[in-house]
Amino acid sequence: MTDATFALALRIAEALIFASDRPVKPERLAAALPAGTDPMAVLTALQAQCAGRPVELVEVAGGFAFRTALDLAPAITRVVEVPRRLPRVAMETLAIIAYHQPVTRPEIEEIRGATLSQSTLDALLEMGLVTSRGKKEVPGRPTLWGTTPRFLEQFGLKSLNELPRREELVSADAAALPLEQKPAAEPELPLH
Amino acid sequence: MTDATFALALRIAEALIFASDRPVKPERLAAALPAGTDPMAVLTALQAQCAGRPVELVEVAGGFAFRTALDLAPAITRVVEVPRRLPRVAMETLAIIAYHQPVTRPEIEEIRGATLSQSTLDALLEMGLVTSRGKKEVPGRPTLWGTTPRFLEQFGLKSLNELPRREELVSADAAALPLEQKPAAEPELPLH
Amino acid sequence: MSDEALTITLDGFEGPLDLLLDLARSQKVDIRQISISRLVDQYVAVLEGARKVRLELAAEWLVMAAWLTWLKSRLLLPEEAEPEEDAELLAERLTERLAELDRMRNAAFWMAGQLQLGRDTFARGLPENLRQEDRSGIVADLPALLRAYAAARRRAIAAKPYRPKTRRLFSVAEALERLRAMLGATPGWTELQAYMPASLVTPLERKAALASGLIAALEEARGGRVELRQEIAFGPLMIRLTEAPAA
Repeated sequence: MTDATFALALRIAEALIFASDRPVKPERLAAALPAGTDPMAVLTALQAQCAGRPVELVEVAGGFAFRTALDLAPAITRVVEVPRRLPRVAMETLAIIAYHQPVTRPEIEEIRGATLSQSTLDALLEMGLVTSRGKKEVPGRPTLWGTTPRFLEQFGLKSLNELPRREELVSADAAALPLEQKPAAEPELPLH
Repeated sequence: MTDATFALALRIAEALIFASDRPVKPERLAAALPAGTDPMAVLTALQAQCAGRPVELVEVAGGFAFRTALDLAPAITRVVEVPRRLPRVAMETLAIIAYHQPVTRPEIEEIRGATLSQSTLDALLEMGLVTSRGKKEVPGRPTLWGTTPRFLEQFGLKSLNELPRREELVSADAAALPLEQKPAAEPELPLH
Repeated sequence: MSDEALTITLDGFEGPLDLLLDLARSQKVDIRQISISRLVDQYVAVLEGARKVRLELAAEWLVMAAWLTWLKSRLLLPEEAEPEEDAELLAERLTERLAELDRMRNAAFWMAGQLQLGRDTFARGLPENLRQEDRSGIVADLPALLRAYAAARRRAIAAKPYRPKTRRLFSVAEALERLRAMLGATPGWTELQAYMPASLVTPLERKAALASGLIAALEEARGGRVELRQEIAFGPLMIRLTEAPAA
């Protein structure tokens, strides 16, 4: 591989990922690159090249995408419309869907111990974070819900495996559910 | 204005234009920039900085936006075949020509029980599915139409003999009457 | 649990399990070890407070109140009077449910703490279309072609109004006219059949024509213009012009 070919590959990779509305998988990139170019080598080089720039290359949802640097968010949000934040109920529902997928609405309700309003599910659907995954073969054939690639993008995850393991989610000592560290009704608090 | 402020303004401009869902006007950019920064000066500098890069800053209707460099378009665009569906009239005409060839336009009209527009015939001709097969020796000497090898290829047929017999498609009693009324000069297809 | 704590936890309450989770947490013990009766007492106290707040929540909680009361009664009953599910098991199951809800809440917190798209970082707002459509091909499969043929034929057939096949019948008047026109040309006896039009092909048409011809011939014979003769039954009917009487 000549330097010129690699330089061209870098240009192509940058343009392709920049233009795409979804993260670009290495296989998709490979199809656009000069024959014989290793897409991962190009991606690594591109990532290094973009480091520190206002728009950086990140690995997310099984592919690579450009994202604005974190320090620029305050300036951007002054001009670009920011989607409204998900209410606590929606976040909990989303967490249950993420961890229990594919999961039916009655199952979500069982875990939360409360009915799930249609508006909550609608909001998640509208944001493209969850989607239907067929029907459960039980009486009534309830719809099964699961998360989307957009979900991974929203939370900057490479894959669902990057979610914390369930054992890590136990509040301190499992037997004695202590409350001191974290009031239950405080959604805004970042964990740990 | 310090160099550091201008550098930050450049960073903000790049990230903002990247993230915006529409071209960014200088006035809109100004709202995100450090107070007192001239947005046009920033945009001009950014445009110069991006020149020759795979992604360029261009001025479009309504403001400034990033666009992938034109020379990279062939590499990053994926050509997707979106085959057209033949309109119903064209499909029916083609089927009649296939089954009754060589056949004149008035005969096609009689078989379909509807007039045939020239544009439909033109479309079939243009797609290379039908062709003329001489003139019928009757007053007016109308053109006889038949299918082409391209037709066989398109429908995955080895020969016209592979078409099901037309009696299998239209029940005999229903078909008998109008088919018998067809002009006696109708040549027999080597179909059966 | 203080009254103050109750007031605070009320804000985030959404349902009975939520409440129970918080009650269990404020006890700082496993539900298996806490006094269910104390839990129920507190629960009822919250319920009474909540009734003043949101009616639909109170309704939901009532279900849990009933469940808790039953659970408590189970725990109070002696062990041998427990034929089906034992309360310990139920309490354990409840504990597991509460623990899972707790885990899911922690997951939600973790997610909220992640760098989020559209809040902390931004994606390309104006993605470009990388698809170039090639519309030169056509969708043309054989079944569609066959369907089109059948549809066109059926439609054409259905569009034609039904007309019963017209029978070419030779009327008596026609037969008479034909007989009168032709008789003069042929001298002597001729078979009546010969005067019938040759265009009649089907046996039915021929028979009908013969009948009309016979009636026409009889009519002419009655007027004395022709003579008829038949040698044997069902034999050929012969006809000739009456020889003009010498005047």
